[in-house]
Amino acid sequence: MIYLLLAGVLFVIGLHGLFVARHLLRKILSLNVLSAAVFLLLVALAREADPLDAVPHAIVLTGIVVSVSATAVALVLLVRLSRPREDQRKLMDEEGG
Amino acid sequence: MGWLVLVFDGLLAAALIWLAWQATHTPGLFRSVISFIIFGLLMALAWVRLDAPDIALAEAAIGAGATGALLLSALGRLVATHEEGAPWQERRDLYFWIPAGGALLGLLTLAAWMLPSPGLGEQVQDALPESGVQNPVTAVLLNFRALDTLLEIGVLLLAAIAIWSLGRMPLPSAPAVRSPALPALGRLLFPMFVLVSAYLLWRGSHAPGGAFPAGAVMGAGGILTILAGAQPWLTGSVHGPWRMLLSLGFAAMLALALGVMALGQPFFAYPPGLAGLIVLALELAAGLSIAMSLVALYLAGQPPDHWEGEARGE
Amino acid sequence: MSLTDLLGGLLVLLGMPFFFLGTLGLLRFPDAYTRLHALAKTDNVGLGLVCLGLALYSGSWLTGLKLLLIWLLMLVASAAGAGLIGRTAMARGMKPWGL
Amino acid sequence: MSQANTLMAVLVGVPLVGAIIAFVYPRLAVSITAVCAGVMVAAAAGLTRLVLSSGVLRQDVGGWAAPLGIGWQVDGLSAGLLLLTAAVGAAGAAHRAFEALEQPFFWPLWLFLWGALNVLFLSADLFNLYVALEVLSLAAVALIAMAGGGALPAAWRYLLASMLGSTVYLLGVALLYGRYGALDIALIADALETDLPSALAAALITLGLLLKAAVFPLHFWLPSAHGRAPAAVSAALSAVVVAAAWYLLVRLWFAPFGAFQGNGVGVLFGLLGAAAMVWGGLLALVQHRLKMLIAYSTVSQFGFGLLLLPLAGGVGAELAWRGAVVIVLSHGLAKASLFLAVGGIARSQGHDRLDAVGGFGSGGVLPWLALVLAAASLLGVPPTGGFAGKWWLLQGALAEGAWLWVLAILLGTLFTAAYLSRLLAVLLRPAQRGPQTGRPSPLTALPGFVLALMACGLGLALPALERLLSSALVAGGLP
Amino acid sequence: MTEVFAVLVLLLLLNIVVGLARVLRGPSAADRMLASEMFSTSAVAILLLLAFILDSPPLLDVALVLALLAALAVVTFVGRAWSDLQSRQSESARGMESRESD
Repeated sequence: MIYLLLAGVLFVIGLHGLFVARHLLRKILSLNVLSAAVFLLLVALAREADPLDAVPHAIVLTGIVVSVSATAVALVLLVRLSRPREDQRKLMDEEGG
Repeated sequence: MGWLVLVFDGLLAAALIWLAWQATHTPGLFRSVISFIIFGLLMALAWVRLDAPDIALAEAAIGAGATGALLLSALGRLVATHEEGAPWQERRDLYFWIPAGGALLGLLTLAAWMLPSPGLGEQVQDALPESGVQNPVTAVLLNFRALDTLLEIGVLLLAAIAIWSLGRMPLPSAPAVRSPALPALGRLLFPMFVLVSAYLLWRGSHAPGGAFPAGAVMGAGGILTILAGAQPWLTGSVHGPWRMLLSLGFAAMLALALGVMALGQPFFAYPPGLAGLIVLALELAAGLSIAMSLVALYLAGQPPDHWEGEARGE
Repeated sequence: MSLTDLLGGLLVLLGMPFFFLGTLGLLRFPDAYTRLHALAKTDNVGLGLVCLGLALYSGSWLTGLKLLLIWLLMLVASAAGAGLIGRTAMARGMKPWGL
Repeated sequence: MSQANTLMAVLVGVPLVGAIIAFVYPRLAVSITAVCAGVMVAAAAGLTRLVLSSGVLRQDVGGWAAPLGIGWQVDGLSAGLLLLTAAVGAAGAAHRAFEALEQPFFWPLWLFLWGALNVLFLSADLFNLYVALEVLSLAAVALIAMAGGGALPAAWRYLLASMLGSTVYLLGVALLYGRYGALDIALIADALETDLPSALAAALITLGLLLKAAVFPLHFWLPSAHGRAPAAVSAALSAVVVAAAWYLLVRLWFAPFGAFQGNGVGVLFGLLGAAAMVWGGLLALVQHRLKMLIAYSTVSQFGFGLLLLPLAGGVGAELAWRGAVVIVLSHGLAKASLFLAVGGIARSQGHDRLDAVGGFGSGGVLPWLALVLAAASLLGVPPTGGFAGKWWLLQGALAEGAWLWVLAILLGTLFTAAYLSRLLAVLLRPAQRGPQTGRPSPLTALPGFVLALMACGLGLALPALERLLSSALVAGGLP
Repeated sequence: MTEVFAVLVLLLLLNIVVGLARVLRGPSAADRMLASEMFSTSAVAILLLLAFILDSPPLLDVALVLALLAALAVVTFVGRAWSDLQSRQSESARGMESRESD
């Protein structure tokens, strides 16, 4: 089945991207591609089952929400990391109050 | 019609692979982000092809909508987005990656091919009448595996707390051009967002839909209205209602999970006969919290206690 | 096959060329402004025809209403998007082609 | 509704409810955390008693039995780790409360971390474990980043490593689900066959967990994260979070993946463990900061835990099992105590550079006492918990005649002695008054000291430990 | 009729794939954003047709959500991402006009 192969290819692309990408934003994108590949595998497998299996669908829905949350935290961390030091200190000061 | 399906799948797979490659391996951060957004869009089509309309709905709302907004606004906030040189390091490790990646791919596909995937379809079908809903996915999410969902809503709340703990909201870079169309767009579309998410919430018990897509659509609506220049009525203040709304879904599920124990039920076991009602109430609370969390994630920091002046950034 | 079915199918078919024309414009037109112009109109006409055709084909009022709503939403999004992109591009000093 | 169910529900529900209250009403945060800590220590102790009296406990969440629903399962191992979590969680919270830092978000994050750990030790469902791992990582990342400055890159690396780890883990889970149509560990263990998909799934899940446990070649993220985080957070991360990943590894390799044991996999784990001991020990020897030294020591100490896997199949299995678990428990107590003590010392001195930090008594006597006691347990001086653990593990290895692992244990102990002697050298210096303004409350050092006492006292509770960790109280049994 | 629709779905997907060339070539951020907007229109059309081919009404809801959220990406782009990107992208945009005016 094409989608199983697709999941595999996406997984490898995401893994490679995660390890070799220079920019951190791209690492976040790679992680997202990676998790999309896993979700794809789960759902493609669910389709083979008879009757259609709802558990992987629910699992993937949970996984999507979890991965969005992680992505959001990673993005904010990334933005804080990329600020020039001066700016970062200002942010830190604000944090206290 | 078999060949049509095959060609469709092949094209879709090729496009997805190409987009994934674009998103992770080619120069130009903006191009990567756009590629990833389109990747999400096409993933929604892939879910449809795999008979997973629930996931397609969530992907359309969260993947293509909210993640796109998150990525784009983060991109705008990155100060040092200049990328020098190649997007990835030297190619010397290609000698490692081509065989290693190929082997992994081969193993994975072979293993996946061999799987009998017995699945739990029958068990879900059998237990469905007791779950209080007709949509099997909703039944799994909010009844059979409700603990997962509790933790998942916890993750959303946690992400919002984590982001707030990282500091104050960065000043938004206001749109360079104040277009009169923008506020009008916000006013026009906001009722639609409310309507559609209410519809999805209601659909959830018997058809694809439910708290997740509904909350995501509502959250996207909130983001859009903020972008359109609306003053958020929620503040980061301790006394404001936002913290409560953020925790509402999580608190409701926890209260229920622990509350049924007072009735002599085990943890998270719905009293018989009330399951349908409980699931509906949980969906409502969860949907609201999901929407609130998405807006909080979008704002990328603890919002100010008072919006006047501080947040406008001008 | 009833007449409305046939008519619906025909309308859907009729909508297709607009999509291709839009893509052609997207690929061949020289700058962002002209591409904007190509896309904002043709694609939505195409989608409108598809929606209309499918509404006829379905023969249900409710579905028809939903299809109409989808089309209107896409129209709003595309109009607002095109306006915003064009306006912002102009303000940012991106020169239109030929000027 | 049984007592077990109530206790488990309390362990999961109370910290999460506390997290909500601490978030919505920051004023109440400290007091609610104190209440939660008390309740959870009591619940963990109650659950342990219940396990001792009635054996392995199993409950279905929501009344849905596996494979449809999620199961909770408590045996001697998970009870021990729940107790450890409660002790470290309470001590860390107390330390933080006495520090009186103005960071209201610390409390909900701390309680989330605690709740996720409890779920982890209770759950017997592979996907539920995934979600719990994600909650754990996100809370940990936010807590690390709280230190600001140099902790941000450390938090970033930690986030990336743990997201990668969980995705790889989830891929393995997906394969297992496709193969057996179940997510419950016990059900999978019953059905497991040694075919390619299962082997690949085992490899992927193990890889993901090794990344999270920071086992030797995959430890790159740990030292900076643990070395830069606030003291209480470092304590929890080093003592319990790493132990959680180790716990899952052991749990999975004992029950479902036990079928793959013997094909040299155990040896591989043992070699990884030995390498971790040596490498972590070497790097701990060259660190310039106290906290970094202790962080690298975590990499080194978890090598001992991994030695359990090559020894599991043989005649010394029960001894090795008991030894490894006691090492992990006493390491948790000692390491948390070390981090709390060093945190106090660093605060009073304004830094934690090894070459400039003052000797015994600078910044109060109590943290130094804690440091000495914890170091003694870590090294394995009799009669501490660390000694008991190493002794049992060594006896297990001797009983099997596994000389390689005997050598590894001795070598690891040697390295521990070597880097801990650097602490000793600091100890003998004259005390210094730090440049600090506003002395931290002397109470700050108390939680760390209590933990150090517990680490040593573990050696006196051997009969109880022996019973708790007897093979009868291992879910799925010893292989 | 569904066979005809199926062919149309394929053509629309092909349309997207061909349009990807614009994402590749850019050159300005606005061009890429436009292309992505075009894709959501096509994806909506595909979903509508699939809803009829597969006789699966939920797909209409998916299309509805896509249509509703189509505006979000563009507005975020104009409102947030472009403001900082622009200073860098405008140079390349000018560069492209000379390149592309052949």
